[in-house]
Amino acid sequence: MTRIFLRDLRLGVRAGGGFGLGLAFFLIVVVLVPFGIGPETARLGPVAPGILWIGALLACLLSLDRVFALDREDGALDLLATAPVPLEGVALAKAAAHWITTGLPLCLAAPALAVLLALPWPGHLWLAVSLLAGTPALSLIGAFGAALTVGLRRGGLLLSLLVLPLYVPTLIFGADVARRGAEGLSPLVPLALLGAVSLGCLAILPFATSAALRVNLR
Amino acid sequence: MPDLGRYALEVGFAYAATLILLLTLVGITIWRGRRVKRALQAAEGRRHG
Amino acid sequence: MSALEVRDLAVSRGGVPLLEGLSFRVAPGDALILTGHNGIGKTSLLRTLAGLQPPQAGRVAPGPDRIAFGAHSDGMKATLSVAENLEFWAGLHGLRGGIEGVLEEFDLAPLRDRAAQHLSAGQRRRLGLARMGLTGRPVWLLDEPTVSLDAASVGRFARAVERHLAGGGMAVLATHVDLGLAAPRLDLSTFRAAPEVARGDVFAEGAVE
Amino acid sequence: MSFSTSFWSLANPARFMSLTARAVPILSVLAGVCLVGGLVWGFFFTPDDYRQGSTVKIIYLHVPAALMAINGWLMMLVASLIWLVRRHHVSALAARAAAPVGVTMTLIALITGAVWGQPMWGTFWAWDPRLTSFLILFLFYLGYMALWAAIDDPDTAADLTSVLCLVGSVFAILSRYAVNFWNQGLHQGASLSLDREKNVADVFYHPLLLSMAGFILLFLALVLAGTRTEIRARRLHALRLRERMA
Repeated sequence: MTRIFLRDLRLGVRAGGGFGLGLAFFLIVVVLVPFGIGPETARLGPVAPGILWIGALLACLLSLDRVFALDREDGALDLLATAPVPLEGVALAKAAAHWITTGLPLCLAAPALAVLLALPWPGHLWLAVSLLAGTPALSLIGAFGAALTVGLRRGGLLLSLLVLPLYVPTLIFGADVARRGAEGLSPLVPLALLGAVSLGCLAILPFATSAALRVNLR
Repeated sequence: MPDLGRYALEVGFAYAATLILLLTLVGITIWRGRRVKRALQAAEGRRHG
Repeated sequence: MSALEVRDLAVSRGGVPLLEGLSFRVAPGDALILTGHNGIGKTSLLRTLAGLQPPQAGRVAPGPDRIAFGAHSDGMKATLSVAENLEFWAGLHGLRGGIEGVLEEFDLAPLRDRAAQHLSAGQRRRLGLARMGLTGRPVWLLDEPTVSLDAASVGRFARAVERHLAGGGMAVLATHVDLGLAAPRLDLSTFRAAPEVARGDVFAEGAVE
Repeated sequence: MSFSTSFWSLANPARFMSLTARAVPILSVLAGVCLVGGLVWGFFFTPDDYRQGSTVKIIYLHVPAALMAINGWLMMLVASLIWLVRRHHVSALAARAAAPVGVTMTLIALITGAVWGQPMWGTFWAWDPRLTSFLILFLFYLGYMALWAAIDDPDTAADLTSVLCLVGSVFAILSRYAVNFWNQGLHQGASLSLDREKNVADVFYHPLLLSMAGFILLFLALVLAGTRTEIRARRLHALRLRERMA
């Protein structure tokens, strides 16, 4: 399992691995927002937590179709399924690798980009914390969607349609942590709920993902 | 017609939209049912005939 | 090491029965070559033997944990080097011996640091085969292993399979090409399932109304 | 015993077809009678509410549609579980047939809710928790149907949509709570409850019951008819595959 995780990391950062694409996308979204809603700090500040969360969520979505599709194309998925590792472990390792290559950079970049959107000060910290707690859920849910659509030739659009509604609870709690943080309120309640969502995803989704993979390999 | 008062438009629209949606659903169900039934009869006919 | 035994196997793809009543035995040190026209179900049979899809009927022994599957596509990552690719699979299969032996055996030692995307078709095939060696599993299933190989590479491939057999291994190969292996052939077209056979799909059994 | 044997005998496609052949027209007629009766009664022969005016008449559409929108998903969940556990094909096809009916009900609930909201809240769309939950449910239905439509092999599609339905159900419930947390809401929760003692006067309650019965019967008739069509389509698929083989 650790080996699969490390291999995916290595593939991710090699040429053509798509590392940094999500981050660049996130940057562009954040830069475009003021053009859409105006440059005034008073207007940007209140919407910043939501915009940053939605940007991070879409950036996550961007790289999801690679999670299993590449291994499916070159036959590695068949070989992983016959290797002496549980398929649940494969699913978990791949979601983890997706999180490290996509989710974690977003968490680190978000406080810096929040400056561009005039997020009030303590919000930066809580934004990073909320992304740290929430992006694992995004990767796990995304891996599940990727497993459902891995057998389809043009599954990308369908993947978004399946995954985005599943992202609703994570987005609500995550953005609320950042918003309350920025407004100086205590964000602990939504943060606890966000953590619970991530842990719940960690507990059940690898099984659903491996079930979907097994059906698609048949 | 009952007097719907100042909300006549809203209530009328709700009823009209619902009826149109339901009738469309029923229509599609019947249409697709017939089409599939015919296609299946043709296929069974080819098989035995 | 026990022999590969297949008894009364029925194989289907997407609910359509392809093969049925298939029985054969491959003893340690032996190989079996599957023949039959395209679409007869060679790939589906190998995937069933490997445990990737459930058989419609019959049984396969030993279980999938003794069987190494080599498909058309070998699962090697283009941006990883030969050694990195092999080390990954060796680790996954818990092989402690390292990959040096396999690199020697398959003439890959000089290429160990080359990225898989810069290998020739023949070298690439040898890499895929070297992975089979790393699984430490006695039964090799090979699906069209010599596609896109020239005559010299085919010879080298055949020798690699022979070495595996000499060590008590077994191999089932689906191929059109004569590999020069001294192995019995099994023509799958004699086991072709009749299209009328409804096994595997309740909706094919009889009219629904 | 007899119920359980007769219920599971529906799992055989041919048996299902012969058992439901008569049921669909009967259910359709009953559904038509109840629907027309309930809606005509409600639309023409009930007084306006002293607070809501004539908009109270929307209740006869909104509440039954919302009820069937949720029950439709529940039915899909149960049918998916039966398919995953017992591998009865009819069950998977019934889940598939329920989706278009459920999505239409959700859409009706959304539209009538929005229209009702206009005079009540002064705006067509308010991000009220219940309305928002139905919007999310609508998206779940769309994803489920899109997955069915995208996969060629029917058994693979049945497996994957069932897994999606299971996971989706968990997330639908989670979304419901998350949405509640996110916005406390404008909905008068009480007026929509079925608890007649508290909220809904008898004059509104009886036609509402009749209309609900109509929606339930219509749902059953449409799902059964749809399942019959799916079974035929599935048989057609099997025949075509074999024609191609021969």
